Amino acid sequence: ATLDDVKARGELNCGVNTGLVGFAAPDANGNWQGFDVAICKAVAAAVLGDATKIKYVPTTSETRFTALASGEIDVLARNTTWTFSRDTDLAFTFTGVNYYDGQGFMVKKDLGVTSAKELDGATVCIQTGTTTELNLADFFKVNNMSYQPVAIQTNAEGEQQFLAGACDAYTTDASGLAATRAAFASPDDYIILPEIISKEPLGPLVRQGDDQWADINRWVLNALVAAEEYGVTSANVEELSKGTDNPEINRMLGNEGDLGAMIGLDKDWAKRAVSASGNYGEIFAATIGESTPIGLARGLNAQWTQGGLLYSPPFR
Amino acid sequence: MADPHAVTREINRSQMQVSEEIAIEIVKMNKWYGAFHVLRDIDLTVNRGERIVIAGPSGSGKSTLIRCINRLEEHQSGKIVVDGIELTSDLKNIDKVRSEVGMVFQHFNLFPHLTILENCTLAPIWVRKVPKKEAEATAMHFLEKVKIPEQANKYPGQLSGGQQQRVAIARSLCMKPRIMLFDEPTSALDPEMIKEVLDTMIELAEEGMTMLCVTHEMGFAQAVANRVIFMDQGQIVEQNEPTEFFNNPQSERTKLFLSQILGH
Amino acid sequence: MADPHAVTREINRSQMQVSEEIAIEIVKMNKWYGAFHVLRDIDLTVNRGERIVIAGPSGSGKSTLIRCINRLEEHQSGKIVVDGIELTSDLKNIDKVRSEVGMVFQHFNLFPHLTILENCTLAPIWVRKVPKKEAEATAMHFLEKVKIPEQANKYPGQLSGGQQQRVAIARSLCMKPRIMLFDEPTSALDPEMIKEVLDTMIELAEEGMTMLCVTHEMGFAQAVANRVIFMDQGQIVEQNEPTEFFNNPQSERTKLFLSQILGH
Amino acid sequence: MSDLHSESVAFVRDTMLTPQSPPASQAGAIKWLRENLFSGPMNTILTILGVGIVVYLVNLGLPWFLHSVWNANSLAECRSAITATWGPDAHGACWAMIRERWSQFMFGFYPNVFYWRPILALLLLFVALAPILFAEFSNRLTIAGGVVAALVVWLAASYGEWLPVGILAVVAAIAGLLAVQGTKWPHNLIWFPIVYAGIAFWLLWGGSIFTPIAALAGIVVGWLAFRILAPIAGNIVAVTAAVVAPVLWWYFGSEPVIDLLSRALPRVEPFWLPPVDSDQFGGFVLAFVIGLTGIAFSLPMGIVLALGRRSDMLLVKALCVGFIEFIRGVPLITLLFTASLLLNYFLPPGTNFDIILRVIIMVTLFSAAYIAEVIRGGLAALPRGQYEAADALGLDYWKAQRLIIMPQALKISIPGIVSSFIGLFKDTTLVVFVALLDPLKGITDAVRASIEWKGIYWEPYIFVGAIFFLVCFSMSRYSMYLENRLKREHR
Amino acid sequence: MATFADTPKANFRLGMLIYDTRYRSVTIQIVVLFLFMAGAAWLLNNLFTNLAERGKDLSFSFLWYRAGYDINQTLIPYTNDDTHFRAMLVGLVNTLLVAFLGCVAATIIGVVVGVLRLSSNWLVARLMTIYVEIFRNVPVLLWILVTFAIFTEVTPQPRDFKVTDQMIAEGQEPAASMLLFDSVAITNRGTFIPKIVYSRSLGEIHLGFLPISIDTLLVLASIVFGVLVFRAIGNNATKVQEATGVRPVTWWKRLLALFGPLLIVLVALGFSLQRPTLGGFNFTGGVLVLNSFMALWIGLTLYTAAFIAEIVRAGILAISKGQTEAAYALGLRPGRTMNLVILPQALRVIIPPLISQYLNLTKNSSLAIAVSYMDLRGTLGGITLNQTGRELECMLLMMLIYLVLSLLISSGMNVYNNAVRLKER
Ligand SMILES: Nc1ncnc2c1ncn2[C@@H]1O[C@H](COP(=O)(O)OP(=O)(O)OP(=O)(O)O)[C@@H](O)[C@H]1O
Ligand SMILES: Nc1ncnc2c1ncn2[C@@H]1O[C@H](COP(=O)(O)OP(=O)(O)OP(=O)(O)O)[C@@H](O)[C@H]1O
Ligand SMILES: NC(=O)CC[C@H](N)C(=O)O
Ligand SMILES: [Mg+2]
Ligand SMILES: [Mg+2]
Repeated sequence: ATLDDVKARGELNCGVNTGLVGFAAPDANGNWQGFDVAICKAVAAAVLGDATKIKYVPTTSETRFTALASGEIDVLARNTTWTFSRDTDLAFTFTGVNYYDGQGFMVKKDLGVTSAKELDGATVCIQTGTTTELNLADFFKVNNMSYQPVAIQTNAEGEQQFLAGACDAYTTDASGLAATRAAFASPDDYIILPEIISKEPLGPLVRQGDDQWADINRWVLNALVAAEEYGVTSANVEELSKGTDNPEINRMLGNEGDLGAMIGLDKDWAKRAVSASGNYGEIFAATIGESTPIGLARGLNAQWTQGGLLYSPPFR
Repeated sequence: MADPHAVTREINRSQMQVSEEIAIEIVKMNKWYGAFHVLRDIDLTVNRGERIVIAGPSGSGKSTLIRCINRLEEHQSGKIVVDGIELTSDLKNIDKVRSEVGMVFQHFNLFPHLTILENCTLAPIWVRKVPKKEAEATAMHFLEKVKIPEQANKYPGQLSGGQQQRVAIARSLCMKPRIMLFDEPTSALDPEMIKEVLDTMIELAEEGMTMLCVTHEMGFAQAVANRVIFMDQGQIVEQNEPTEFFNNPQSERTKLFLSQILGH
Repeated sequence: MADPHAVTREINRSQMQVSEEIAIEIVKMNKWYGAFHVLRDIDLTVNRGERIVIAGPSGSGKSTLIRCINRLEEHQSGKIVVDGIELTSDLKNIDKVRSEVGMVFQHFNLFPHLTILENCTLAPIWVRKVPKKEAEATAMHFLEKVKIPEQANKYPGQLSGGQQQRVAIARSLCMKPRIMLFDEPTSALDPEMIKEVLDTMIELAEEGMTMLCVTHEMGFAQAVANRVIFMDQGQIVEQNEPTEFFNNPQSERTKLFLSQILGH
Repeated sequence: MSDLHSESVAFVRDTMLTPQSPPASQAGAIKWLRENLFSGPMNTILTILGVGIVVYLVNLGLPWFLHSVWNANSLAECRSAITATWGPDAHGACWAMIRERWSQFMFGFYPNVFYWRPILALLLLFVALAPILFAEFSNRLTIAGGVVAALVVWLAASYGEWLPVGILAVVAAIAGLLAVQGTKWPHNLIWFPIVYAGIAFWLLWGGSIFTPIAALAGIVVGWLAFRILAPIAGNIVAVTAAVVAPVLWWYFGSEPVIDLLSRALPRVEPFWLPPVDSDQFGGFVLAFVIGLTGIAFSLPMGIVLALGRRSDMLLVKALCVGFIEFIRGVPLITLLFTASLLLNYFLPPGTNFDIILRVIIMVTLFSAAYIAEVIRGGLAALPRGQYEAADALGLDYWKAQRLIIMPQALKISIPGIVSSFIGLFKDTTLVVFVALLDPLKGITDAVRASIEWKGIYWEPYIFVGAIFFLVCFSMSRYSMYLENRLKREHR
Repeated sequence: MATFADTPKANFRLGMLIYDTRYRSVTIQIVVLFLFMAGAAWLLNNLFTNLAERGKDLSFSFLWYRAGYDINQTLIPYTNDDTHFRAMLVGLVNTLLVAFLGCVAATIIGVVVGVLRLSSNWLVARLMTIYVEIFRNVPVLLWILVTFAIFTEVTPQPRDFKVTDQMIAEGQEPAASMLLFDSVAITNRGTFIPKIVYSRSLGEIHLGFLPISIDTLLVLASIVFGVLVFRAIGNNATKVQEATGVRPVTWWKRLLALFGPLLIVLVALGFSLQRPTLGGFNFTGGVLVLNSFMALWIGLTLYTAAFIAEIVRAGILAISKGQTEAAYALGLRPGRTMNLVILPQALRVIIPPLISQYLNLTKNSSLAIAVSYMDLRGTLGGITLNQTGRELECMLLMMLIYLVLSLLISSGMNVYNNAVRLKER
């Protein structure tokens, strides 16, 4: 089983983006940082007790599923859209959604385009092997427009081509666009068009058929979300784990009952997951939130209590 | 005989004794190349110390015959016993026979990437497992015998053809073989060099080495051989002692052949 | 002279007439390779029908001299007139001269991708614009002359060295040259093959072809040449008719040279 | 009549002429120009065209090079420096990027404090290989060895607050030993790469020194088994044992021993280096690791394949031919893709082995197939007589191959082998397609992804290209030198 | 005397399996076979275990599902409603296109450079040497990337060609303009070249799923016809030469034969060139040659040409100087010598390594991935693999196709080699 393999290896193989600032990218020293990376860290902390025991495997949109399917990686946390066929035909299990997203377009401001509907005849850069590639084909077909796809492998390459003007528009998940734009030398020269042409619920996924491993990943993610809901942060988790008057928190942090044992972990798993890089809200704020250069608003990704879609099932 | 390289040394025939012991025995040996019957019912017994010259027109199977003796070629029927060991497909026997039988080729086949000394010590060291020092001493001894000790550290490419052939002989001798095979050892040489090589061979003969030699140097045959064998079309047509063979050939073929090689 | 391939044919000297007409005239010709002065003040007049042998130590400029005659090398001063045409850098003259002068190289230089017949017809067809049929007939005629008509459809690689050299001669003859140049035509051959080629050359000489031949085959020189030219250090040191040249050399250099090549 | 004529022509030169210097047209610059540049209308046109192209290229590139900036922290800074110095329209190269990212190009994400490890590994390689590579200059080599030793010490001083003299001493001793022994090359060519591979592996990846030692011990075990059994039980048994024993050792024996030893000497520095993960490798360290390992192992493998392909055993031959043709028939990147992503399908569930190792295996297989073809050519060029002479002397197949055939065949094949090596080294750039950080695209993209250097184009390409050129070009020159040397030696 | 003994089969011992030459090779082969089978079985067993564990199977039916994605360069008709199989074909055709054009261009450049390297012109020879050394000692990937960078970075964007009223009023020139009488536009998207259109088009015929334009067929036919006539004239000239010795002057006849039929067909079809014009974001009309294609093509071409130049040079040098001298001595002119003596010999030396360069180029074309050119690797081995999750099947299929391509090319080479082998003793 994957859990045993990971424990035996003493290292979690986590598939991440080859480089998407804010989500997953190595800094100048080669340390991986970002929103998706935080998921890896939380899982590693929960399973191995050490958030640094991770081997990051950079995957392109093209290689990610092969890497996961062949066992090259244990979990894929790489802004991947949860779709029917990926869940069934490709034999994966999505363990939740960590970012609710949709596909958008970015163009240069002086192109004079304000709506995606005006893109007839445009050259569009698109990452191959993605849902966005298929959405794009559908979108242009439905709207009776034509386009020239330029299929690229990685976000970096797309960015390069787009900046060089080899394509009029760059399309991918809106969050990805924002992250990409934020890294531009002059972000203000580019706009993200208002149309969101698809639903892109992004989440971590594992191979189908290993329910225990899927459960661990699902509940680590849920723990991060629930921690935010209950006000558990990396700062106070140590203290709260000693016992609170909220039984839900007590159960989650291992103070009451032994939820950990049910998924093959110890009692403190959730505590470690939260302390790895904080709860969902902390992670969001630190990596892609409004105070970062990427500046994404919580929007759909707010807690359900705040009018968003984040809703962790109860820890019971 | 119009051969300008007639053997000029005085030859010490007295030492060339032939013992009764059998060195090579070939019985009803046949060989085919595909469908082509190269050797037909060869019967030949060579006693230890005998020196046999094999002659015959081109393509008559002379080379094939002596190559069968150290199993460079495989025979298909009949029996070859060398030094008491029968040549079968058993590798161990083949190895044993090959280390007892030395062979000198028409084109020397020295190893160009090794010095003369290394050429000579290679097989003793790797096959006979002789210590290097000892192998080198032996090699120098034989190189002196063939009169080129001063070339020991050169490469074959730096030597003349005659010298190369003498190295080839020394190389074989270093394995201390009990039988030596020569396949036209002088035919690739310039006339001046032929003599050097023949002299070396004669010296060997004087020491009582069992020798089978394919050659058309009739001067050599007359001076050294106990027996001349004449082959044609894969068969032994005639064999006799040299004087008889040259002066009084029996078969028509032999006469024809002799008239050709002596006449030109 | 220890040459075993002495010319054995009876030579018909009577037919070898020399006319008064001048075939080649070289006046004060000099040539340099870079700063190296290879040919120095060469003066030479060759009459039609003359057969000249050029001898001399290696590096004396023999090859260079005859290569200048058909302009495979350029001379830098002096004058070369071949068959009345002066060799200047005028391309047309060079072409004319080259098609009048045949040349046979030491290493034959046959075209390996063409059959013997094609080798012989190539130049007549493309240079002389002879119809193919006719060129082939001529080629067969000359191949018969060099005694290998039966090889016409083989490739050069399939022939022996002596045969190849004879083809090379036939190939030159097919251009019906008025002058033939030979550059050591036999020195790359095995002894038996030298004779074949020399015989062919003698036959040519008997027919009165003007020939310049660089060779050390002194038997050939004595039998055929009108004149032997001895070169050293890029100069003509001595020239004389063969008997005189061999029996009574004048210059010290010539004596030294003759003692070397005749002595060995 | 002929006699008459020839008498009239008799001639003897009394005084020899002295050589004269050639006429003016035959010497000097004029002659050189006339002959080499303007020897005809066609040549004159070509010369003018050539000059035109050179002028155009220089015009295009030179100002850019002249306006180079060496000191800046970002592209924007570079640009403003150029504008400040050469005016607003000037373009210039920003080599400051190389300066700033030098270590990333060289080492990828290899931890800074351990840079000395790859450097040391490379230095050792040169020290150990030098006697083999440059047999002619053994004196100058001693000096060069001294320089390298000094470098090693310097390295120790600059990086090693702790670097134990112990490692250095051991390593230097081994290197020295190799250097002395190195000259007897056919012999050492076999075991040297193996020992070196162990050392280099340990230096690069770190961990316990006992891991490589235990791995190497396997070979010793095999050799011992052979040595002990050969006289007792015969060659076949011995060979079988020599194959089985190391496998058993690696499988069962080595781990407990490593454990035991590492527990006995827990993480003391001469015996233990902090481990570095494969995903931290990048840049030219990665290229060299893959390239050199590939080179070292593809040669023996190529030899085996070539022998197999020439074997008269049909099955062996068919397998070799099939393998060679398959490998040569598919693009390397599909093989790399298979190695990196599909290999797990073919291994027992749960096995996990290093991505760099897998890439090395694939690159090795790939290059081995090409080398096999080159060596096959060399073997075919050997005259039959060499085989026969070896047979006639009683050498068995393997001895004949090792002592007679291979040394000659390899010599003939040197140019081909070296160009396969060059190809292999260039092909290391393709590992970028399996997400390894090769210097060309991997690191360049990483550099470009950073905000400071976004938009820089030519400089990284030129820089990386120049290094590749240097390495490959020297390799090809070296092969020419080697060819000449061997030609001289044996002639 | 010993009696005649037949084969010593009677007393068979176990040791003979190893020490007897007759059995040894059989023994070894059986061992090898056994090891091979065991290895293969092990791999297959693992494969099926793994597949089962992941709930997957091996099946190629995905090839017939809708692909759903678009491809930017389609030489055969393709829309996103077509199957993955067709997408694969599109990729294959793209691979073949770049490989074929690459081989042609590399051969031309390589031959020219190789010959020029031997030129007596010092400057030219040096320049060519520099070219060869630089290109073959640097990874091909770099050349592809650099060419691509040149095309995307240095060339203007389509809208730089735009001439607005305002610019006319102010007398400004647009930032970029088209070449060759406004018919070719080199932009950072690609190069737009004129397209041939026929006013009297004859329509299409459908060959299964492949629509083929009759016009194109006709044009092709006329070219083939032209070439045939061209050769016939040449053969005829040879015949005349054989008969009379003089080769008639035919170059103008041959030129006419080559281009005449083509011109006639084109005029009959009422052809015209449709120039690309700027409209919307981009040029419309004309044919777009993608930059990714150009980069791949030029990169591969320049790289391979360096190797071919070396091969050509070596081939010519391999022909000894004696051959030239012999030809000169016979009175042949330098041009004729080249054609009749040197080239026919050099070709034998050149062709085999040349073909293996073609093979290399074909395989290197899979680096298309670096510049997003949609070759076989991009469609079948890229998008299809990814969208369907059939990595094993796709990779297998891809390797198979490349393998078949190489085997075809190299068997062609063997046929050639056997045909031209020099006859020797
Ligand atoms: N490997 C082979 N395959 C087929 N036929 C062969 C082979 N080797 C030799 N032969 C043929 O066998 C015959 C005998 O060859 P062999 O070399 O023994 O003759 P030979 O008497 O040594 O002649 P020579 O004096 O020319 O060396 C010849 O007709 C030859 O063509
Ligand atoms: N292309 C060349 N460049 C420079 N020097 C040359 C060249 N060709 C020949 N030489 C030199 O010119 C001299 C004469 O050469 P040539 O070949 O004419 O001599 P040779 O008399 O034919 O000698 P041999 O008997 O060895 O053929 C020699 O010293 C030779 O080294
Ligand atoms: N751009 C990406 O790398 C991901 C795109 C999209 N979310 C997908 O899963 O296919
Ligand atoms: Mg023979
Ligand atoms: Mg000469």
